[in-house]
Amino acid sequence: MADAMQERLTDIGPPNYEQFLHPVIKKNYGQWKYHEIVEPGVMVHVAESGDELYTVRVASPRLMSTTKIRQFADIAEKYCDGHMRFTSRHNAEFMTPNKGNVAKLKEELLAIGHPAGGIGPAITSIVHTQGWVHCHSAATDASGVVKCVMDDLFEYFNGEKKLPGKCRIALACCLNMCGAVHCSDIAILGVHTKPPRIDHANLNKICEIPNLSASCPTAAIRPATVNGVPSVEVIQENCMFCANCYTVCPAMPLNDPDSDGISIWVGGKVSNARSEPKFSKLAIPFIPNNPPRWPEVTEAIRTIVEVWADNARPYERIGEWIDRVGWPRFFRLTGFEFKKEHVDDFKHAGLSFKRSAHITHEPWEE
Amino acid sequence: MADAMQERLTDIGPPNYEQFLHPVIKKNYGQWKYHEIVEPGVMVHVAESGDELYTVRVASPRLMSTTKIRQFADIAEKYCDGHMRFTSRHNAEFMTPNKGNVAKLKEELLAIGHPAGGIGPAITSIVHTQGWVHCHSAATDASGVVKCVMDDLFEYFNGEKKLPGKCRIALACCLNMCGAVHCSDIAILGVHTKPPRIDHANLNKICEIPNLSASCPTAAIRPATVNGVPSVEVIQENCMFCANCYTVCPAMPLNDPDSDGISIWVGGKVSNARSEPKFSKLAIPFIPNNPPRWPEVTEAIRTIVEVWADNARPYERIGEWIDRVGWPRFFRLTGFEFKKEHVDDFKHAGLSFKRSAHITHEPWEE
Amino acid sequence: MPKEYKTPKLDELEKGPWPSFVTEIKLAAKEKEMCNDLLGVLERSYNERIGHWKHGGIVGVMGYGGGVIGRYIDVPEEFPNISHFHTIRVNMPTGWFYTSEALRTLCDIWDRHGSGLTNMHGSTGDIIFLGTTTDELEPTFSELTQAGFDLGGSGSDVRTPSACCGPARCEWACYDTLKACYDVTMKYQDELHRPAFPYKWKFKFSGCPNDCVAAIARADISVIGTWRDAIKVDAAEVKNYADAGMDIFNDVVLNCPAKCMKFDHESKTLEIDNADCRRCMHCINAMPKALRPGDDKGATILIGAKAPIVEGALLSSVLIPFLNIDDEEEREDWFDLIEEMQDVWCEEGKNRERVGEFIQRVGMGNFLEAVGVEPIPEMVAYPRDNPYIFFETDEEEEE
Amino acid sequence: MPKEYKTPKLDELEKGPWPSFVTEIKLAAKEKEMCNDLLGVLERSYNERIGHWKHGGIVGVMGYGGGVIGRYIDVPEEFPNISHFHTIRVNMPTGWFYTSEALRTLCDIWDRHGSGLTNMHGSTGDIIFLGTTTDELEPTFSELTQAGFDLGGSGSDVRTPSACCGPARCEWACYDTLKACYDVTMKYQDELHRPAFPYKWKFKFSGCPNDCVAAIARADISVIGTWRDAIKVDAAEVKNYADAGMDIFNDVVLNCPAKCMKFDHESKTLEIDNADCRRCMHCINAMPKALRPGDDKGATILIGAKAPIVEGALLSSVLIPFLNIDDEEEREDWFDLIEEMQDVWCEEGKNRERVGEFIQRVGMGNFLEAVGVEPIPEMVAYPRDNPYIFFETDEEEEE
Ligand code: SRM
Ligand code: SRM
Ligand code: SRM
Ligand code: SRM
Ligand code: SF4
Ligand code: SF4
Ligand code: SF4
Ligand code: SF4
Ligand code: SF4
Ligand code: SF4
Ligand code: SF4
Ligand code: SF4
Repeated sequence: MADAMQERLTDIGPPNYEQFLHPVIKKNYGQWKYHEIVEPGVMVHVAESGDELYTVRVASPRLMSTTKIRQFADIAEKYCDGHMRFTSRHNAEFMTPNKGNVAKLKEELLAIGHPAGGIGPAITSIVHTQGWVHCHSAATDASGVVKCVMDDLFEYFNGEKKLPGKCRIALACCLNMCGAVHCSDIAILGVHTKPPRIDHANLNKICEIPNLSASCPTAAIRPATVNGVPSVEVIQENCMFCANCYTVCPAMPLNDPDSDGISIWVGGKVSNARSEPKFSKLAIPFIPNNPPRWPEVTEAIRTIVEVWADNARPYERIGEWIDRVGWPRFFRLTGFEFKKEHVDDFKHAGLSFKRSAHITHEPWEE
Repeated sequence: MADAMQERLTDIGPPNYEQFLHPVIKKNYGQWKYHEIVEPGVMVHVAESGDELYTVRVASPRLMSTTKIRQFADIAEKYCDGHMRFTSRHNAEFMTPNKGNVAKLKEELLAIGHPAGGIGPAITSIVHTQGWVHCHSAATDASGVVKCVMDDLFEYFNGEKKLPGKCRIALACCLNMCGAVHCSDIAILGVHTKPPRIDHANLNKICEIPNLSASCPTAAIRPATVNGVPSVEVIQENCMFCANCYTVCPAMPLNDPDSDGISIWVGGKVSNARSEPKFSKLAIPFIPNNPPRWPEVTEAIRTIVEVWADNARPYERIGEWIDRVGWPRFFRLTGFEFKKEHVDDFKHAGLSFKRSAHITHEPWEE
Repeated sequence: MPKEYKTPKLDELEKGPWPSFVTEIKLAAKEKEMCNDLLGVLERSYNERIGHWKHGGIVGVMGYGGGVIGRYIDVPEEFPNISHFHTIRVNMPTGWFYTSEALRTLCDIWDRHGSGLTNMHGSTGDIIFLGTTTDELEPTFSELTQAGFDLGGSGSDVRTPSACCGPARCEWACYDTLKACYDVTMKYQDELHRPAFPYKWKFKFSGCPNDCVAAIARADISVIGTWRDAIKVDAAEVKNYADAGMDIFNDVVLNCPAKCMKFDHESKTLEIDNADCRRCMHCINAMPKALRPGDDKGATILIGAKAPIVEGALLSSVLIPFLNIDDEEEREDWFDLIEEMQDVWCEEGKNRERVGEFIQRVGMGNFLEAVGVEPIPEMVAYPRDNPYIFFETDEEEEE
Repeated sequence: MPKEYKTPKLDELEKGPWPSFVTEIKLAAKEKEMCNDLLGVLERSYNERIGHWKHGGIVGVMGYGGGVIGRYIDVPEEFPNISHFHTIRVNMPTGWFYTSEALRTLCDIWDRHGSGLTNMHGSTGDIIFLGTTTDELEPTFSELTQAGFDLGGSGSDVRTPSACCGPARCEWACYDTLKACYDVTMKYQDELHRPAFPYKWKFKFSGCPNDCVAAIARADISVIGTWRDAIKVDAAEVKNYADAGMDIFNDVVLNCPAKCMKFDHESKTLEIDNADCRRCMHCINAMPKALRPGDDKGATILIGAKAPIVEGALLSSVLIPFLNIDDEEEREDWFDLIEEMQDVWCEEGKNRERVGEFIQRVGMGNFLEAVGVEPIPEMVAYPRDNPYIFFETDEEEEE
């Protein structure tokens, strides 16, 4: 295919999306009227023209082989006139104007391992990152943890169990937060808990010391001469293990089997629906990595989901529920311990103090 | 009276309050059942015992002569069994179990210049400070401005005009904020707008330079030698005229007839009723001092009160109303200009940015 | 023969319905030349749009470091009677309750030794004797103490504590504000009169979350009454309010921040989910005859409020969600904690650093550790939202 | 003959109902030794609880500075097939719409030149070609461009913009998300491929305030659809929802953040005060057949979101409350503003300082001044609450 004589193309950008739109989409572009959830994992959009478009959404591990993508292509050809899409949370969506295709789509996709679900007030797939599969920075694996958590919460994906509203889970394997977990209902975040080990012998060769010092958010790094060569030292009590120094300089690794692990955060959201977008807040500071199934992590997350499902009002996201009933309630119901780590001590810490007398009194018995 | 032979007493503390309580109060101490507002400036507290206690609240300029205090004492003797009190906002309260005394109290107090009012959803007196009467630090007068504003808003004090809820106004004549204006529905705050004029010749004699440098919140002051003597210099673009340097060092005065004036703040509250306590926010950055009647200030405040009274729902304090309808509405209805000064640039500035798509669109016409 | 000042500007401030401070000064000026000069300099300030007071010097009464604010004029030649014009802060009776007799005693003393002008009261709560000379300080003090009064705070000391009228004249007081405030005042007499702290330390006592002394905004230790059990509902009175035309649903239920109330329009009954109730007071405020705080009453203790200088204004934050402060034993424990906190603050606090700023600087977690208090979720509006956690190695080991 | 790795730990991750990434790697491993080695090293990571990837080096395709993430293993002796294992970011079709044919083309290219493993998609939205050697980069690129694809961003450049499906499959799209995103992508081809900024710059396009691409949390420029006129109400459908048992009052009206809705239980009619409506979408979400955004549609432009490193996570904040972004002229003005902003940021921004952090550091007021935009109250959640105002002298003069 590659012809040596061909002109080298650059800056052509992605192919124009229009060529990939299903004909029914093209026809009704911008003319959709409403949608309805037909069954778990299936919705229909109805156009002003009266046209209908059924969408079957199926789970995806995101990390996919070309083998599997070809299977998707085949199924799309068979039932969806050769069209499909992926979602912003990496699920796969198969769209057809033909209602009759819905059941077959579900069946064939399930047969190759891809169950339908995740639409409406449900748990959909976990936005996540590279982990031990590809990144040097990871404090935990990504895909593995996601697999375990979604297995455990599967009944909330496929609609067997009902939820008050949407629940978005995200994972990032280090504080760079490529998963943008900071606004998730439940966030799983890989954390280091020991300071960088400095490779004094090589540091000066591969890193610029002023840049490195400047990279530390808490100014814990200062230039120092060690064994006669220029290097840096880390003021241990100022280090909060963010690994930004490591991003800037490979001679500052933090990864460590015992002190790396997972923290759990709750109550963030992105949508403007009802309440404004909000950040996730710390629920559990540290759970050691326990591969391959991370049972402590799946259990903690299930606890959060169940407590929320049992107590929230319709439409309340996790953070909205907690805003109504208060954090003391959240910690009491989940049984998670509230510790020093939960109390903010970064730049805007003072604003997180409870500066009112709005207090509920727990435990309550009438 | 002072007997030379007497022992010098110290650390005796204030007289015990019990001796000052009206007998009906003593009897029903902690046994009050409910209260009702009888008429503007008059309320009755009813005890479990059935006892009633009428309170007539009257305006006070706070700055009082002993002549006037003696008149109060006389009236208290005549109608209140020799008891009276002042409130936390410096009004005077005359309490009697005898309903029949209420009208006479009001009449006699009015005769000496003290009208009743300020109870319930009303404007009560303005917490304020010393101003040009007694303080070296004042960027405006206190008592004079208060007098003008209360004259102007008098109909909201005496109940002639109704309000949605309480409205607390406070004044502080400089950023030290002795009036604790930071949580007021409407705050009047004296501000300087020019940097300190440094008395280089004397500075080193009367101030400690390191303390002085450290006192500046924005690190605008640094040690410098001027005309051969140790002094300081002020980095003009870092100075925001807070006068903390002047508090620490008399050689750094900021007072100035033309650049001193008044800023207006709105929407704070202290009570926990409904919403949590909140800070007041900037409404008007600067109004020049215009004694004796400060017409621009009284007009601005009246505008705020009227806009709020016309638009808020019952019980909504100013800040609660604005929280519901948004700041764009506030600025549009008052006609106040929104300027660079309104945009925070201090420590937590970033948190004041509008980080959501919750926006109303103005002006609205259907 | 006192100078006659023309005061056309000030005279403008005798007009209008609100009682006039100018009138008060003029009343006092009849007796005192000091006050006459005060009128003079004030008229001048009104003309020039600037004050004429100089930075205060250190003056006071023997053995005390606080209670007097020194004040001198910058044009003593022109207004010699107020070349000194010091303020004396007199600790008010708790709750600002007086007898006519006590008021007259105070007036007598002040007429003998000062300007005859006062603030009833200063914004911290003291009786302010406004303006006298250095010579008169000690005699005034002597007469005051003989009459049973003492000075209030100033400088870096415990400032005069204040309290709302509380159980004396309010049905909502959840503890005895007057007793608590008085006891604290008496306990801290030494700290109140002899500044020995990094900066000032204020106590304020409000009997319920309405916070009628603005404790949460103005006190390093804010004591705010609350209750733990259910709001007491008088169903018949609820119905009466409804019958009288009150819009209970819109005005009460929809204003509940906890969204924990239900109102049945038919039966006119109100239901409260007390587990969710935040003790905000709104429903009780709106229907004082029908609703009341519960029986299990006490106070929330908050810490750290202050005005903006230097690091920005702060509201107090929760330290103890519920303290039965009327109980001797619980109160003693609380006193111990305050001592502990003051010790840590005196040890580590910077000059002119209020305890609220101190806590922010060292971190609430570290502060609690230093004073031996466990962190609990009631202390925060929300747990941290940033991942910059200072894990402590020994703690990890436990996990 | 490929090594056979025992992967008991990874095998555990083939169990359970959720599709397994291990199964995917095994599928690919049938064809590719690279993937076999990947299984090996991953099993080892699972045993040792630590990753084995080294800090990336700078690799790429000719003339581009972005689009490839270099990756090397720290134990190349043991896993020689993945000693290089670079990632190629391929700019996805806007909205992630594909034909079967396009998918197969991508698979063909990747099977020829890389591991056959992908992420569909990366968290910025790119097609991720996961793992190849340095030698294969240029050939892969060449085939991609011939097939009409190009690389996405990486490093300090414009990152691959992304958009929700918008008008293609959603009734709430308030502007053409796909077109806007595509046009921006095409406009910034140079900036996307050749890093020349202080740090990365992301664009995301959501058609309405539901924000289905999380633009407000993850993009330096977040474009979120909205409307200015009234919500369209189909009264008959409202009634239908009510008749079908929906609790419109509790679930819709009481959840309205603006408290601007009224529901009449008798007539089953809904009233909206559109002047107060905050365009939050909740009521529309709850009743898609009855309510719809108005006709005067466009977008709110927000600026500055980012992950926590370095100064803490930020959400974007309002820059332009309403822009008719489908309108060519308004869009051009917007492009000019972006250029202006990027210029100022490039000039004054520090290395690795995202524009959101930059604005915080220099102050929003100064930033707006520098880019020639007037401050308006829509840009702030609230005006300043501290009195530390940097008055500018010339402005005072005007007053
Ligand atoms: C397909 C997708 C957009 C795309 O172009 O890929 C999409 C599609 C729809 N979203 Fe979404 N959303 C999609 C990601 C998001 C995200 C982004 C994210 O999760 O990272 C959000 C913000 C999440 C957050 O707030 O943290 C999002 C917040 C919403 C909301 C607001 C829900 C709320 O109550 O907060 C709605 C409204 C609703 O569900 O009632 C909504 C509604 C919808 C509707 C009903 C819109 C429509 O009329 O077609 C679509 C199907 C609903 C569903 O999934 O329940 N969509 N939606 C994304 C599917 C992701 C997935 O595979 O699960
Ligand atoms: C006398 C006084 C306490 C004292 O010991 O001196 C007092 C007395 C009462 N307050 Fe107060 N409050 C007093 C200062 C305050 C303050 C402090 C302040 O203004 O600096 C506040 C906090 C203000 C704020 O939030 O900014 C305060 C917030 C309240 C509230 C909450 C109102 C709200 O909706 O936010 C109530 C409840 C109500 O009015 O419904 C209340 C209710 C009451 C009641 C009804 C309590 C009772 O049952 O007796 C008393 C008379 C009501 C009135 O004035 O309308 N009181 N009250 C103070 C009178 C000040 C004055 O002269 O006007
Ligand atoms: C008299 C009084 C104002 C009044 O007219 O009522 C007052 C007057 C002064 N205050 Fe104040 N403060 C007064 C209550 C307050 C309050 C309100 C309160 O206590 O509830 C505050 C705000 C609350 C707080 O403490 O945060 C207050 C915050 C300040 C500050 C800023 C403190 C801070 O931490 O931010 C200063 C500056 C300082 O201490 O150096 C200050 C300093 C001063 C000085 C001593 C001026 C100075 O820089 O040395 C003033 C003397 C004025 C004079 O010539 O008489 N004054 N001051 C109040 C005391 C009367 C009394 O004892 O009852
Ligand atoms: C591949 C991807 C994760 C994934 O599995 O999907 C990714 C992977 C990396 N990100 Fe990221 N980021 C990815 C999306 C994100 C996002 C999400 C987004 O774009 O919506 C974020 C948060 C949003 C944001 O930009 O703030 C993100 C925030 C970061 C940061 C922190 C940036 C900051 O300003 O705080 C870094 C650190 C850096 O740039 O030095 C980073 C750095 C990295 C590096 C290059 C590691 C490094 O330190 O050099 C990772 C390479 C991993 C690898 O070996 O493949 N990545 N990164 C995502 C890009 C795929 C794609 O193009 O579609
Ligand atoms: S979150 Fe951290 S470890 Fe994970 S992919 Fe991003 S940079 Fe790598
Ligand atoms: S890990 Fe973070 S806090 Fe610790 S030294 Fe490195 S950059 Fe600084
Ligand atoms: S607010 Fe300022 S000027 Fe006014 S009394 Fe207090 S310190 Fe003096
Ligand atoms: S006025 Fe305030 S900001 Fe200016 S130099 Fe003095 S202390 Fe610093
Ligand atoms: S704070 Fe509460 S108890 Fe005290 S006076 Fe006010 S309403 Fe009554
Ligand atoms: S006190 Fe406040 S929170 Fe509690 S029920 Fe009444 S209104 Fe609701
Ligand atoms: S952001 Fe709005 S327009 Fe876009 S898919 Fe989501 S709901 Fe539809
Ligand atoms: S869109 Fe949101 S704010 Fe507007 S009426 Fe509906 S629920 Fe209320």
